[in-house]
Amino acid sequence: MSTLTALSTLAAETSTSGGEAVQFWILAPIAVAGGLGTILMRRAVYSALCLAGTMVILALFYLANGAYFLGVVQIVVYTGAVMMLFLFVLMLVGVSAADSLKETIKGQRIATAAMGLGLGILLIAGIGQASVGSFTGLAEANSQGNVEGLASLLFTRYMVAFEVTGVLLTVAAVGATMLTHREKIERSTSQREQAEARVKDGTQVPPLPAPGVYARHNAVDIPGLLPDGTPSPLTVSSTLHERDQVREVHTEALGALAALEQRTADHQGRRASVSGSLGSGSTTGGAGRTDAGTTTPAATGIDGDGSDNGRRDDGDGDGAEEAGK
Amino acid sequence: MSFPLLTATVLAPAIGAVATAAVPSARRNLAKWVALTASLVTAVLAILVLIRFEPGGDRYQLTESHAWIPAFGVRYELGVDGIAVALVALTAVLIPFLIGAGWNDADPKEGETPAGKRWRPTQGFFALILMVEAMVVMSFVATDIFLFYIFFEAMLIPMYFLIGGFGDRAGEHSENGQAKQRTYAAVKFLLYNLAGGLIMLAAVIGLYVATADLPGGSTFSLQAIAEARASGELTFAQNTERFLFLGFFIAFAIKAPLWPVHTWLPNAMGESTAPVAVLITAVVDKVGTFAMLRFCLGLFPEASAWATPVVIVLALISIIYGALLALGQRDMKRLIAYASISHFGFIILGIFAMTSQGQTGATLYMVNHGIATAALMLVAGFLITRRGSRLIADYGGVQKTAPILAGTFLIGGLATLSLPGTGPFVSEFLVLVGTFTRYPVAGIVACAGIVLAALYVLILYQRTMTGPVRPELSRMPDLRPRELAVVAPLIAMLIFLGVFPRPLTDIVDPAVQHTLSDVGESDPEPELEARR
Amino acid sequence: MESLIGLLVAAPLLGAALLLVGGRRLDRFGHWLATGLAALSFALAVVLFVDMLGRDGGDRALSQHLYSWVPVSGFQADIAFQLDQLSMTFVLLITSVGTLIHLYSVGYMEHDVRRRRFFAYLNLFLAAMLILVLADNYLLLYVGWEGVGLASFLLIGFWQHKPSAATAAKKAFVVNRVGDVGLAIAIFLMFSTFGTFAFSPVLSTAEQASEGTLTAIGLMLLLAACGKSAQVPLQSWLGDAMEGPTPVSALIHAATMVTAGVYLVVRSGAIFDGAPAAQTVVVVVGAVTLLFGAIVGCAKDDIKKALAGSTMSQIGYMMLAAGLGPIGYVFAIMHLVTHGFFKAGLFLGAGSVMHGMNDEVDMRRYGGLRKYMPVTFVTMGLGYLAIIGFPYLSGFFSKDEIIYAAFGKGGAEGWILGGVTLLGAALTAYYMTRIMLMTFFGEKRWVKDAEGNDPHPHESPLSMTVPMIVLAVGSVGAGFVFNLNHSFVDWLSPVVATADGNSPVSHGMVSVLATVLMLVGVGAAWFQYGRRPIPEVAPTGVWITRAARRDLLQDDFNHAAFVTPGSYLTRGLVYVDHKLVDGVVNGTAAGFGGLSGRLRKVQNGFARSYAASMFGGAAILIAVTLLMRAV
Amino acid sequence: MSPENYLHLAALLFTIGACGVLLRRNAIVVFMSIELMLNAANLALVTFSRMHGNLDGQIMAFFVMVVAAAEVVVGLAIIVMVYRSRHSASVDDASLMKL
Repeated sequence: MSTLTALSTLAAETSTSGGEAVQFWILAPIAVAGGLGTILMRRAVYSALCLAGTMVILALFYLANGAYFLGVVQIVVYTGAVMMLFLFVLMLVGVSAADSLKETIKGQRIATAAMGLGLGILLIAGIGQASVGSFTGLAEANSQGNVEGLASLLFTRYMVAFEVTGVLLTVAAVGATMLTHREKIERSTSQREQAEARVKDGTQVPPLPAPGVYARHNAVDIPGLLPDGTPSPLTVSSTLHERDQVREVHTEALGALAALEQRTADHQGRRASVSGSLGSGSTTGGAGRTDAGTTTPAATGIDGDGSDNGRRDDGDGDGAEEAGK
Repeated sequence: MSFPLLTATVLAPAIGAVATAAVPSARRNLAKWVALTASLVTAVLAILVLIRFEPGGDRYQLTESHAWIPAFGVRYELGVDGIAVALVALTAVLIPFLIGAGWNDADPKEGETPAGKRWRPTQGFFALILMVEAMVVMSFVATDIFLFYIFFEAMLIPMYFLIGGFGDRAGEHSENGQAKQRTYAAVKFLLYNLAGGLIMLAAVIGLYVATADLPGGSTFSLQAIAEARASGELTFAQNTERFLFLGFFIAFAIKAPLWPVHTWLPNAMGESTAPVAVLITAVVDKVGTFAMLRFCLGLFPEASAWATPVVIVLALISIIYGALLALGQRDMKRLIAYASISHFGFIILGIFAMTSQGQTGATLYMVNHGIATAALMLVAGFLITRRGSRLIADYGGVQKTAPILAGTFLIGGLATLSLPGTGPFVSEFLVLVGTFTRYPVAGIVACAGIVLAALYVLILYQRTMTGPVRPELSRMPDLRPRELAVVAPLIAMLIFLGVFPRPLTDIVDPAVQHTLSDVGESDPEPELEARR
Repeated sequence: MESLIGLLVAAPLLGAALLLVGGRRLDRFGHWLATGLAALSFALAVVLFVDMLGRDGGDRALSQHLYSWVPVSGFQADIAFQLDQLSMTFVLLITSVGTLIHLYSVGYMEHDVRRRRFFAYLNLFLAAMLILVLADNYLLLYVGWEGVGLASFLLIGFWQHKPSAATAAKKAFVVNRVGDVGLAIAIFLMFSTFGTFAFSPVLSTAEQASEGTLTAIGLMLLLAACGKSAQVPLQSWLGDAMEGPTPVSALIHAATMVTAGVYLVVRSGAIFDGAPAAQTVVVVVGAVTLLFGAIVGCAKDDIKKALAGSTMSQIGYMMLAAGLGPIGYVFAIMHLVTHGFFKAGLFLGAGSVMHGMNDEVDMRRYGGLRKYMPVTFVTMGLGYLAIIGFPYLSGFFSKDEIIYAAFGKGGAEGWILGGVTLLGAALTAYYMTRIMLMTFFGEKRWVKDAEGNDPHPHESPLSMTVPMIVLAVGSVGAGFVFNLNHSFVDWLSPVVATADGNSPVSHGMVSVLATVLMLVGVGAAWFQYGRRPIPEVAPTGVWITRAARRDLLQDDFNHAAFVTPGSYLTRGLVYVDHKLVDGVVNGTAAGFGGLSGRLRKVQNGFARSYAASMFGGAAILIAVTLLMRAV
Repeated sequence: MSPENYLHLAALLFTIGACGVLLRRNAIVVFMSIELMLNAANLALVTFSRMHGNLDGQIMAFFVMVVAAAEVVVGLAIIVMVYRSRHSASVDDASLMKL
């Protein structure tokens, strides 16, 4: 509150003090940087944050200029409500992808540059041309308090405009609702129907196989292995796929596993069983096991977990079978 | 309040057009009769106008005047002077013949099935012709410039449909190509005339502004402006007057048409049916030359004098150029179109010679050219309908199989080349005499047009009518009674006007004297008189 | 009496109208109707003539004002006739020869299905020709002038199915039109000089006008006369005009219409008298044509074309005489009348020969016809003697007078002109003798016609021979009658200026010289065509013969000078009109189309682009606002 | 301290916002740029208010805020709708507005 009063005394003065200049020269570059950040950041979220920063600084400027009410409203409405709304929509629309800043319209960059330079120069020239003079100061106008002063204007001279803006806001609210509202025009399908539709389409009916969480690695980003040892992409969340965050199953690990199995088998002195147990998740063995009789020790998931670490024998590995497809 | 005869003359064809259009689609013939009746009623009214008009009386007679758009000083003002009377009579008398000549032109073609109950080409054709008539008559009788302008422009609408919608039967085997040509011609017609009209609109508005100093405020009334100018209440700055003159003149030159803005005419006349072609050149284009006489000279005398040398040169170019191009044509109708361009050159030459002979001759020329071209073009149309081709090379020896057709064609042609004894001779001679007394060189150059006219008419006649009979034409029927009934009166009129043009000159001459006094010109004195 | 003048014109005009409009109903008796009306016209002319003779020389002229034709301020054209001695001469010639030829045509055109039309056209011609010579002002004269041109066009092209006839008709009309323009310009000049173009005011005040003006008028009148009278340089149409039926050639292209030019010059004498330069040109044109026609006449094998050359040459005589001024006017007219008789007779004879020879016109295929066609031979022979100037026949009188007048011009000019006219006399004798020898003497050189019919030469029917006989009588006697007591000179002198020349050669001397030269010409022809057989195919001949067969290259010249450039010009202009004049407009349209095609790419649909232009616009607005403030 | 400084800042921000509108394809960022422009205008208004010593400028700025809020609501709703139907928030994808 003390800063506020300090600022208000600043604004009340007709001739501005050096303090305000200091404040201005510190804050203004930040505001400009924020503005530039808004339009240059590849990620919209960063843009939004930059904009919010600029707005806060602008709020400070408002305060410095004696517009206390506006300064507060700026923070509350803009930085608070409007920017939040922006962020909500951003999340709704998809926050992940960064925009490409590559220009696709021919000549747009040049036009923008020319326009920006031209408009900027012209505006500044215009300001230079105008006889701006110096501040009169708001001491008189704010003598009854800024909010009171505004209110008395708002409810007298600008009454009609105020009412109309009220109507406008209402209309905007109703309009936004209307726009985003989606009318339900069909009966919603029951669970049973959904299941039937899935069976009909041949999509995965039971839950997807789990990733290799419990197999070897304690992580969701490792695909589970099929009985023959190949990793199954189905076992990892598609989000990870999209982000390219799926970890490879190292071939050494697989090789080590195979060697371990081999040693166990040798040790027990029995031939590798031909009966490769099917992964419990898999419905049928699609491809026939043409290599029956060959020595392929299939490591089965001992834990009875639906997902098994199928192990691929290097010698006869053509019958790769995908479980659950 | 006397009977508004002029309004009636305008309304008769307009009502006829509506009535014709309203005839149900199955009763084609009824529509034709309705149209013919309406046009005959108009003709009777126009002849009444002619009778009621007193040659020695006021300049504008049978006047009507009502406020129309008071805010802009626009009035519904009608009135005729001698020149207008002659042209109204020409228009009203020609239209029944055109309807008669085009009796079957807009019938559905054989094998064509109606596209619906509302499909009424015949009704449309005749209604459009009547609409054009109403608008043309209105342009002739309107003495309010704005009123004139509206009808001058509105005329384009029915004309556009007449050209674009109803082609002649030539070259039906390539219907697509022909339809394309026709659309081209119609659009060209429209664009040229619209361009001129817009320039004129600017000038009309300019005139409105320029007359703002008048005590009664701005006005479009021709009489009021003329009176104000005469009394010195209204003077235009030199440049203002010249620009306004140009605005009006360019529009009229396009309509007339004057070289080099003539190229729409051959296309329009070539592609449309013969009656419509006649309508264009004999009636609608006359509005252009008429308006030059009435508006350009009447409103802007000094600018007219200023522009005269250029206009005379352009007119001479039109005369020679049109005639030479007529010689080079292979298509009969285009040939006649170029011949018309040549003739319009004569008319404009006569107008801008600023002598009483020249202007009287020009007015007579408008009437005579209308009739002569009508006769020639309608017979050519009959011929084309029989053979289905417009190319001159497709004909030969018609004289043997259809002597009456050939004879009427020859008379039409002879009238076109201004043979003495036919109306055009009188007018052409007057134009040339009038031009010669003021501009001897121009008069002599224009005489080349006489020789060239003989060439193109006779070459056309020789190639189509004489020589051995072409086998395709050996069974060609001669003129039918309906066709003869159309052509014979036209020929009679031509000869009558050639032998006894007094009824016309008596009416026109006083009006021309008024125009000349507007311009402040008087006839050059003969050399001997001047020396005395 | 005056009212008869109008009837004179009206009778044949009525005939033409009736026959043209009346249709087939009149086929049976139409030709007699036409002939009767022509005869009526002649009868009226005779009545008027007798009436005229009953009055003094000074007030013989009659005039009839019918109505005011084109009354415009400052311009007065009337339908009014004037019948003075000059007109009377012509009226008598036209109606008499005209009636005879109507009669002749009844026989000649007997088998033509379109005979009714033929007679309609003949009547039309008579009417127009009468208007021409009766008009009391130049404009009405112009009407007749073009009217006879029309009739000539219709009659030359009467056999329209023949392309050559149609072409010849067109050519005649167009070449005549060139001459007509001359007349028109002359009228313009008169109007702008005198304020009128009626004969009496113009001619009576002619001397008040400047010589330059009069020369211009005179030259323009001469141009008109050249066109109508087939004088160099507008003579090319006459030879081709022989495509028309022979009676037409006799009436129009020998006796009457082609002499209208002479009438015009004589009638406008007062103008020429004031313009010596123009007179000189007239004389030169006459002299050149005289020789030109004679040379062409010597070379042609087509009997009608040979006669056409002769016509041209004889009119050259008249024109020359007319150009001499008062010393020659009367003799021009006198020669005109006598020529009208004997040339019409000659043409009718030629027609009769053709009639008997399956319409063959090539004289190399005639020969020995005198036995088969005695009447034709005799009448044509008399005409022949008249034209070559056999002493005391009509040609002798009129031609000698012209030669004498030519000498009378005086000085070197007189000698040159006298020499030319004498040379012409010799040439006339030569070519006429050639025609007679080739046609009536020698052995038969007949060939079958196109359908393979042998010619059966026979004498023509009475309706054809009677006119020939009458004309032969005229050829023989007219000159004698005219010369009796200077009757013709006295007759015309009140209306046509006369004067005596100062000839260095006496009158008798001229006659002797002319007769001698005539005999030389006859002899030369006899040596060439009489003594030895005539080859059926024309020998190649020397260059001048070859050129003369081609009308002295006149057509070639016209072709190279006018027709070919003209057609190139026309074709070029068609191209220019299409590509340039139209091209500018179409190009503008295409330009706008292309431009909008480009501009519409600006509408690329990207909102950002639109926003850019919006901001650009805002920037411009700001700039303008600032500028406005700055100013 | 002169008002010009504030005004220059406002002009700069406004221009930056305008460039953002032209450069960015993401409709939401475009929207933010527009907000930036509005704020720049507001700053100018507030400065004017102080310059002239009355509160009307502030009132204007206040209205601008209200309208901006309404605009944001509707605009974002539209963006959501568009995204729903086209699965894209790029302004360039909606480029059917051409000949």
